[in-house]
Amino acid sequence: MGNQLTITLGGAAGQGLVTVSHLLLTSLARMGYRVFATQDYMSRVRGGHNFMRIHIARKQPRNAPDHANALLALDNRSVETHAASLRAPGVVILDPATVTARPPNGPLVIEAPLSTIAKTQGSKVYENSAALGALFAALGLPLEGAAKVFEDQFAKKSAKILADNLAAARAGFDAVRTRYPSPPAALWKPDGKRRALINGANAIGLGMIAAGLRFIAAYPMSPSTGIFTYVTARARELGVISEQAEDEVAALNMVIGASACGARAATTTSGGGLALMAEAVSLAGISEVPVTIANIMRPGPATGLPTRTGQEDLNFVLSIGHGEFPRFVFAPGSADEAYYTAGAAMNLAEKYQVPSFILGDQHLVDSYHTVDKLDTSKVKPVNYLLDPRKSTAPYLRYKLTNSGVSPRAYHGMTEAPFITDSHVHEENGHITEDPLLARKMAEKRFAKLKGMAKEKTGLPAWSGPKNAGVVFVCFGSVAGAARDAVDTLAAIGVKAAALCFNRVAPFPAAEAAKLLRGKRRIHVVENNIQGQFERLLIAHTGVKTSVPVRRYDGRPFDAAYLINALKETYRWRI
Amino acid sequence: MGNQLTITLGGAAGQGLVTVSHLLLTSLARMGYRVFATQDYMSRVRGGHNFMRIHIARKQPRNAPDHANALLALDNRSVETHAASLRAPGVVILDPATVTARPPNGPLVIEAPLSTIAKTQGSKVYENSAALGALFAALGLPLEGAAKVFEDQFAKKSAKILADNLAAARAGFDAVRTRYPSPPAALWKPDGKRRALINGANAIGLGMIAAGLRFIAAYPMSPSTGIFTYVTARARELGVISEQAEDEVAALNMVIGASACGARAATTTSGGGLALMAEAVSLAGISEVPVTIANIMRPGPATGLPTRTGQEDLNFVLSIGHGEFPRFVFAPGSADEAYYTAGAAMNLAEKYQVPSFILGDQHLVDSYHTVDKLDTSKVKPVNYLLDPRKSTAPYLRYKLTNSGVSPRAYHGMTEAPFITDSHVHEENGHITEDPLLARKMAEKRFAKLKGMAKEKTGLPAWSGPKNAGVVFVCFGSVAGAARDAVDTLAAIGVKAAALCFNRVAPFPAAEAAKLLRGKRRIHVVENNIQGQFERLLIAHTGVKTSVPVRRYDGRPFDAAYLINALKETYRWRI
Amino acid sequence: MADIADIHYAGELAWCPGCGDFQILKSVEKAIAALGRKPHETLLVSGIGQAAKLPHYVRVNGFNGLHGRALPAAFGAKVANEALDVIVASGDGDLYGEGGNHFIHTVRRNIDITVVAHNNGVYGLTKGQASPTADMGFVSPTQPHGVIMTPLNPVTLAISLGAAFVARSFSKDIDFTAALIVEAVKTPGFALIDVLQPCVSFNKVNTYQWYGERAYKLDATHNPADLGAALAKAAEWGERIPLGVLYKNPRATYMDHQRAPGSPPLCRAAPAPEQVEALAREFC
Amino acid sequence: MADIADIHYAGELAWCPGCGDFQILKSVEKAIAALGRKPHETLLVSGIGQAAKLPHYVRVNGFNGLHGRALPAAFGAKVANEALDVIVASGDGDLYGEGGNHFIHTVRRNIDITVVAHNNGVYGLTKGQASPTADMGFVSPTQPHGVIMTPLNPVTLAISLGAAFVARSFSKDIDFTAALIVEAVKTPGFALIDVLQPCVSFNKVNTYQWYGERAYKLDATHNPADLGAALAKAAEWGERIPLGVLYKNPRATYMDHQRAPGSPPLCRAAPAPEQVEALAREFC
Ligand SMILES: Cc1ncc(C[n+]2csc(CCOP(=O)(O)OP(=O)(O)O)c2C)c(N)n1
Ligand SMILES: Cc1ncc(C[n+]2csc(CCOP(=O)(O)OP(=O)(O)O)c2C)c(N)n1
Ligand code: SF4
Ligand code: SF4
Ligand SMILES: [Mg+2]
Ligand SMILES: [Mg+2]
Repeated sequence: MGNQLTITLGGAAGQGLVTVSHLLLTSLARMGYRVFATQDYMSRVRGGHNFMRIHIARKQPRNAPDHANALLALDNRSVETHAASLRAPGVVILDPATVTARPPNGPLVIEAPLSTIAKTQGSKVYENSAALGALFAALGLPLEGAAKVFEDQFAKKSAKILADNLAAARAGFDAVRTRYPSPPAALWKPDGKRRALINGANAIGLGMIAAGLRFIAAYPMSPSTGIFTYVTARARELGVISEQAEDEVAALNMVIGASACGARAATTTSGGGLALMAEAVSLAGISEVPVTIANIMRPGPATGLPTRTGQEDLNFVLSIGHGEFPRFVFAPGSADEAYYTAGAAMNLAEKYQVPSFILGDQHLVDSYHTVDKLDTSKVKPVNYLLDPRKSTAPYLRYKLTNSGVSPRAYHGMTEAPFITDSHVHEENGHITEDPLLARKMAEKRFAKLKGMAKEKTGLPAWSGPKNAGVVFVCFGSVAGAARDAVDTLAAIGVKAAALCFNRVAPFPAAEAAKLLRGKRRIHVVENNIQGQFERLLIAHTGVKTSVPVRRYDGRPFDAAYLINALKETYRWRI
Repeated sequence: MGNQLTITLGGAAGQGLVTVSHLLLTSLARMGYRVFATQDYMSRVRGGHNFMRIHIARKQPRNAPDHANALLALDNRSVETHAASLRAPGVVILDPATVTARPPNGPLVIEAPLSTIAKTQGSKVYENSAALGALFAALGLPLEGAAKVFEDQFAKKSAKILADNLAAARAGFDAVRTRYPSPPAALWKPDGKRRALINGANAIGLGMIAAGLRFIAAYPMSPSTGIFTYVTARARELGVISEQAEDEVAALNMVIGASACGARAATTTSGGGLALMAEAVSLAGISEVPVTIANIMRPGPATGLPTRTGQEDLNFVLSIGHGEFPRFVFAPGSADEAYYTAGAAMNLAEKYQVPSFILGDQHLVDSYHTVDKLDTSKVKPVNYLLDPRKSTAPYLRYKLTNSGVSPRAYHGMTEAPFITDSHVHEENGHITEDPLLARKMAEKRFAKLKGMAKEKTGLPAWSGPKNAGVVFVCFGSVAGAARDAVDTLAAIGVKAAALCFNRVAPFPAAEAAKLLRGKRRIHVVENNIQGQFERLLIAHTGVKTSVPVRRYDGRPFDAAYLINALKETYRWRI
Repeated sequence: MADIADIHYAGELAWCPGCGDFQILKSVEKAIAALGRKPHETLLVSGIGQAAKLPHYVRVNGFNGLHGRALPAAFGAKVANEALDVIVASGDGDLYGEGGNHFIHTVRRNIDITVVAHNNGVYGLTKGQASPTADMGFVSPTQPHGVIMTPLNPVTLAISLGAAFVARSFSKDIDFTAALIVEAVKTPGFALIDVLQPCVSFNKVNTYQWYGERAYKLDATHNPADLGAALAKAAEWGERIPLGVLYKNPRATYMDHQRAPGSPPLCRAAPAPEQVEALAREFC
Repeated sequence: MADIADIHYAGELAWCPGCGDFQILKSVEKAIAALGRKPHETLLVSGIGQAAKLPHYVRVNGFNGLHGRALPAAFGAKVANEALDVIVASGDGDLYGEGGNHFIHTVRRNIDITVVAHNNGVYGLTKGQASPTADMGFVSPTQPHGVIMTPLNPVTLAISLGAAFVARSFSKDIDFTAALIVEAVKTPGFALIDVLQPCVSFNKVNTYQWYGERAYKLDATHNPADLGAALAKAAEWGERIPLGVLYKNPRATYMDHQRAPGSPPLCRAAPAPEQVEALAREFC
C-alpha cells in the first residue's frame, strides 16, 4: 500500500468503458481520493481498443503514468496490450466467459463472472456495475463508497434499475472478495474529504458560463465537442442559446453577430474547424467585436489523428487571420486552471475587444482530475460596456484613444445607431481609404497590446525549487507531466523545476526572461515536431535552450517520458 | 531633359484612365523607353479618384516615386490632389471644358480640348486617344510611336474605329504641339530597342502556364483576380481548364483533387480567401498533393483596404493550416522575377509534393515595368512523376524514404490503384492510429526540408556595393524601392545596399547570415506594422537590426520614403 | 418613430451612376421609415460587394461583415437582440455564391429576419464575373466562353427549402419593393425578397429594358399559400418574370422554439451566480 | 475487368456491427464490379465521417479528403482525368451540412460524377448530433430539446437545382442500390443517390424497421422526366417513402461544354513550348 496506484480500464468502443470509469472515478473522488485519469480512444463508435488510465495518489496527481498496477480488461485486446507491462502488485480483472487471453507471466488474474452476473440481473448492461464491484473488492474499497454515485446515476431511471445495478455491483464485489479476502491491490484509507471531479471540457464550459456566456455556436469536432455539449445540455435552464451551425465558418460569424448585439458569445472547435474560422477571426480583429474561441488541438495535418492529443496549432493560432490585430491566447495546464482561464479569457475579450483563444488539447479536455474546490467567486462576468449616461454624442464606435480601446456599445443598447465594419474605417465605422486613418487605426489596435501585456491572467508558473539546475519549460497541458517529473526527480534528490506557460499571447517576455535568467539547462517539452513553443520562447527572450523533449505521435507525455529523455544526459539513476 | 521623368495620370474610375495609361505604356515600351508604372485605385467601379504613375528612366526603374513631373488630369480632383506637388518641369494637361480646377501656382497648364475633339470624332470614347495625342506632344514623342499600338488595340474592332482613334490622337497632338512647339516635358531619345511590358499578375500567370499548369480554380478577389483572368482568357486555346469556384474552400479542394489526378493545378487569392483555404492547405500538406497558391496581399484585417498594398500576411502564410508540414513560400520582388518564381514554385511543388506559395501584393501584381526579354527557355514543366517501368509492387503512395519524398503517381496513371488520404496513414494510404507510424510519417514529411532548403530558387539577392555601410533588408515587392534607394544614395556618394529576399520558407538562414555578417546598420523595410519579416530574420539568423522602416497605410514604398526615414539618423544631405 | 430625414445618409454613395442599388437603397429607407421604429431599433447586415455597402448608407445600425457571411452574422444578431428589426441587404454573389451554405441552413432555421438580395447576375465590385444567377452563356472576364452552369433560381430554392416568405421585385419599382420589405419584416420568420437589379457597368444582358419587357406583377389569382403554384411562378423566367409575393409558409420561428414569449432579449439577461454555483456542485 | 474478388478489401471495417454502411459498401463493390472497369479506372472520393471511410474499403483508387469537401475534390479529379469513373461516397453531414454550398454548385456544374449519400440523419462519427436531414424533434446531445430546423430534403433540393439524375434507395436493398449506382455512373452528368442508412448506434428513430414500414419502390407509372411528378415523389416522407429513380434531366455535362469530344484527358496533355513563346510575345 504505497502512495499511489494506477489502474487501466480497457475494452472496445461501446463496451461500457466510459460508464465503469465514470462510476469508479466519481466514487473515488467522493470517498476522498485524489485522482487523475486520461482517456485513450480511437476514432470509432464500436470496436477497436480504448482505455482509461486512472492514477490515484496521496498527493494530487497532475498526470497519469504510461503504465499501471492493475487492469480491468473487458476484452482480449486489453489483456494483450496492457497486461505485460503491469507493475506490482500486477492485477488483471477479467471475465473468463468473454476474455480468453491470459498474460504470459507475472500478474495475478482475477476471474470475475461479470457476464453471468449481468445475465442473472437480466441484462448485459449490468456488466458495468458488476465490473465496478469487482474493482472495489480488488482495491479493498467499501462498496458503500459507490452507493450514492449509483443513486445519482440510476435512480432517475427507475428504482428497479438502481436496485439491479446495486445488486450486480454487490455480486461482482462478492465474487472477488470471496476468493481474495485480502484485497490484492489495496488502496490506503482516503482522507474522507469529498472532492470535485472535473475534466477540461466541463471546466472550460463552466468557466464560460460563469463569465456570462449567452450564446454559443459550434460545429461538432473531436476533441472539442465535449465543451459544446456540456454547455448545450445546460443551455435552456440558463437562458443561454446554443446553436449547432452548418459549418465552422457560420459558427464564428454567428458568434460575432451575437456579440456585436450584446450577447457574450463563444465557439468551440479543433484545428480543421479553426482553419475554417480564420477569416472570421480577422473580422473580429478589425471590427473589434469580442469573441472567445476554444480551439482544442489534436494532431494534424488535416484529419490527422482525430481523437488524440497534440500541440501543433500554436503558430497557427498565434498568426491566424489575414492582416494584423492583437489577440489573447491562453493555454491552461489543467482542468481546474482551465476553469479560471476560460472565465478570464471571456472577460478579457470584452475588456480589450479582441479575439481571445483558449488553446487546449485532447489531453486537457478529456482528462479528469479531482479538485478540492472550484472557487466560483473568482469568475464573474465583468461589464466593460460603455456607461450610456457618460457617453457623449456623436457616439464613435472606433474612437481613437490612447489605450486603443474605444467605448463599446452593442447594437440597440443606446439610442445611437452605429456601424460594425470589416474595412479600414473612420471612427464612426464608415469605410475609408485614407492613408492617415489607416495608419492610425492600425496603431490604435496595437496600442491595446500595452494593456493586454500587463494583465495578470495566465502568467508563467514556476514549480520546484528556485535554484533548480534543470528546468522543464512547457505550455498548456504538458504542465501536468512536467510537474510530476519535478516531484519524481525531487524524490531521488535531483533539483528540477517546471516553468509552465499558460498565456502565450501577448507573450510574457519579461516575466519569462526573469524566471529563466541564468538557467543553462532549459528543456522545452512540447507535443509537436517543430519545437514551436521553443522558437517562440527564444524569439521573445533570447534564452539559450538545451536538448528539447518533443513528442508527436498523438500521445500525451508522462513524467517518465521526460525523465527518460534526459536520463542519459544527466546520468540520473532512476 | 534629364535621366528620368514621372507622369501621373489621374481621374475617376470609369473615365478611361486604364485605356490611356495602357496606350501610353505600351507605346513607350515599344519605342524603347524603360518604364515602371504603379496603379492607385479605389474599391469602386465608377467615380472616386484613381491614378497611374508612370516613371520613365534611362536606367531600368524598379519603382515609381511618390511625386511626378507631369500630370494628365481627367477631373478636378486630379488637379487638386496632384498638381501642387509636381516637380520641374511641372506640366498639367487638362481639358478646360471638363476640368475647371487650376493649380494655385507653378505648373504649366496645357489646355487640350479633348472632349471637343472626341465630339468631332463622334463619341466620348475618343477622349482617351485625344489625351494620348496631347501627352505625346507634351513629351515630345512622335505620334508614329503609337501607331502600331493603336492598330493592335483597335483594328480588330473595325477599320473606322481605328481611323477615328488615330484622328483623335492626331488632333490632341496637334492642339498641344501648335501652342507648344517645343515640348514642355520633353523626353530623351530612346534606344529604339522594343521592350516587353509586363505586370506582376500577367507574369505570374504566364509563369504558371509555362510550368505546365493544366487546371486553375479560383474565386475572384482583388488584387489577385488579374492572374486568374489572365490565365482564363487564354485557357481554352491552351487546353487549360479554368473554373470559377463557388468559394475559396471549393477552389483549393478542386485544385487538390485535380492535382491528385494528374493535372498541375493552382489557385489565386488574397488574404480573406486564403483564410478560407487554410484547411485545404493542411490537406495538401498531409496528403502530399502538390499545389501552388498565389496569395496576393492587400491590407487587412478582414476586408481592410481591398485595392491597396500591404505585406501583412507573411506570418499567416508561414503557419497557415493546422498541424505541421513543410511548404515553400516565395515572394518575388518584381514582375519579371515573378515570372521565373511562379514557374519554379510550380515545379518545386511537384518535386517535393508540398504546397508552394507565391506571396505577392497589390504593388507587385498591378505595377507594370519593361523588360528586355522574358527568357521562356528557363521555365519548363519538369516531370517528377514516378517512372512506371521502375515502380515495384505494391505501389506505396507514402513510402518512407530518406528524402521524405515518395514516388508519386496520379490516380489512374498506372494499373495500381492507391489512396490519397487526409489522416495519419500507412505507407499505402490507409488510416492508422499507430503511434510509431504517426511519428515516422511526421519525420518523413519534415525530412523534405533538407532538400527544399538546398534549392537555389529565390535566394536573397544583394544589390549595391559589398562594403555598404547601410543595408536595407526586405522581402517581396519592396525590393524595387529598396534598390532604387540604393541607386539614389549612390548618386550622393552614400554606400548603401539592398538585401532582397524572395524565398522566405524554407528560410535561407545560412545565406542570410553570411550576407549580413558584420553589418551593423541593418534596416528592415516592410509593409506592415508588426515587423513580421524582421522578426523572422532575427529568429533565423540572430542578426541585430537597427531602426526599421515600416509602412502600413496601404501604400507602397518609394525610394524617397526609405531615405527620408533614415535621413536624420545618418545626416544624409539629400 | 423615424422618418426618412432621420435615417437618410447624406454622404457620397460609391455606386456607378444609374445602378439599381440606388433604387434598392431608397426602398430600404422607405420601408424602415414606414415600419416606424427608432433608428437604433433596426440593424442592417451585409457581406461584401457593391450591394453590401448599403448599411453604410442608412443611418440605422449597420453590420458590414465578410463576403458571404451576412446570414450567420444576422442570425447571431437577431438571437442576441430580438428587439432589433434585422434586415440583410447584400449581393447575389454574397448570398447565393460564397454564402450559399448559410442560405440553405438559415432558411431551415426560420430566424425572423428579412433578406433583400440585390440580384444583378454579376460580381459587381470585383468587376463583372458571373454570379450564380447569371444565365447560361453570359460572357465575363472569367467566363470568356460564356457561363456553362445552370443558373441558380433563388426563389425556387427558398421555396423548396420551406422559407416563410418569398418574394421577387425589380429595383426600379421603389415603392413596390418598399412595400414588400415592410410586409416581410412584419412576417415572422425568414423572408427573402430577391430584387432584380440592373448593373449598368457589367451586366449588358439583364438591363432595365430587358427586365422592363418581361417583369409583371402577380395578381390576386396567385395564391402564395399554394406550394405548387409558388414553384410554378418561381420557375417563370425568360419571356415573363413575375414580381410580388410568391410564397408564404407561416410556421414557428427559431426564437419561438427557443424561448418562452416575453423573455428578455439575451443581451439584457444576466446569468445568476446561484446557477453557476449549482453547476459547480454537479462535479462533486 | 474487375470482379468483386479483385476489389474486395479484406481488412477490418471500423463500423458498428449492424450499420447500414456495410450494406452500402456491398452495393458499391457490386456496382463497380458490374461496371467492368479495371481497379485503377475508378476513383472513390469522400470527406470525413463514418460513411467517408468507405474509399478505404474498396481496392480501387481512393481520395479521402476533408469533411464537407468531397464534391470539389471529385470535381477536380474528374476534370483532370476524365477517364476515371468518379464516385463520391460520403455522409449526409458531409454532403449537405459542411459541404452544402458545394452540393448546390456541383449540381449546377453537371460534372459527370455519381454521389452516393449515406443518409443516416446524424453525424455518426462525432457521436450522434443531428444532421441536416434529421426530422424536427430529433433529440441528440447538441439538440437536447429536439431539432428545431426543418429537415433538408436532399432529393427535392437536387431536383430543383436541375440535377441530371436523382434517386433514392434504402441501404438494406443491396442489389437495388447497386443497380442504381450502375445506372447513375452510366448516365452522363451529376447523379445523386440518396441512400437511407440506419445508424444503429445513434439514430433510434429512423431504424431498419422504420424504413421497412415506409419504403416502397416506384413503379413504371412514375415518369422521371416529369419535373412536377419528380418533385411530388421527392416530397413524400413520413408515412410512405418512395425509392428508385425520381428524376432524370439529360443535359450537356461540364466537360461537354469545356472540350471537344475525344480530347485527351488533362493529365495526359502537355503544354506546347511555342504556345508559351507566343504568350510571351504578346507583351512586346
Ligand atoms: C472571401 C472573399 N472572397 C472574395 C472577395 C472579393 N469580393 C468582394 S465583393 C465580391 C463579389 C460581390 O458580388 P455580389 O455579392 O453579387 O455583390 P455586387 O458587387 O454584385 O453588388 C467578391 C468576390 C472577398 N471580399 N472576400
Ligand atoms: C472541418 C471539420 N469539422 C468537423 C469535423 C468533425 N467531423 C468528422 S465527421 C463529422 C460528421 C460526420 O457526419 P456524416 O457526414 O453524416 O457522416 P456519418 O459519420 O454520419 O457517416 C464531423 C462533424 C471535421 N472532421 N472537420
Ligand atoms: S458595378 Fe454594377 S452593381 Fe456595382 S455599382 Fe456599378 S452598376 Fe452597380
Ligand atoms: S455510429 Fe452509426 S453510422 Fe457510424 S458506424 Fe456506427 S452505426 Fe454506422
Ligand atoms: Mg451581384
Ligand atoms: Mg451521417
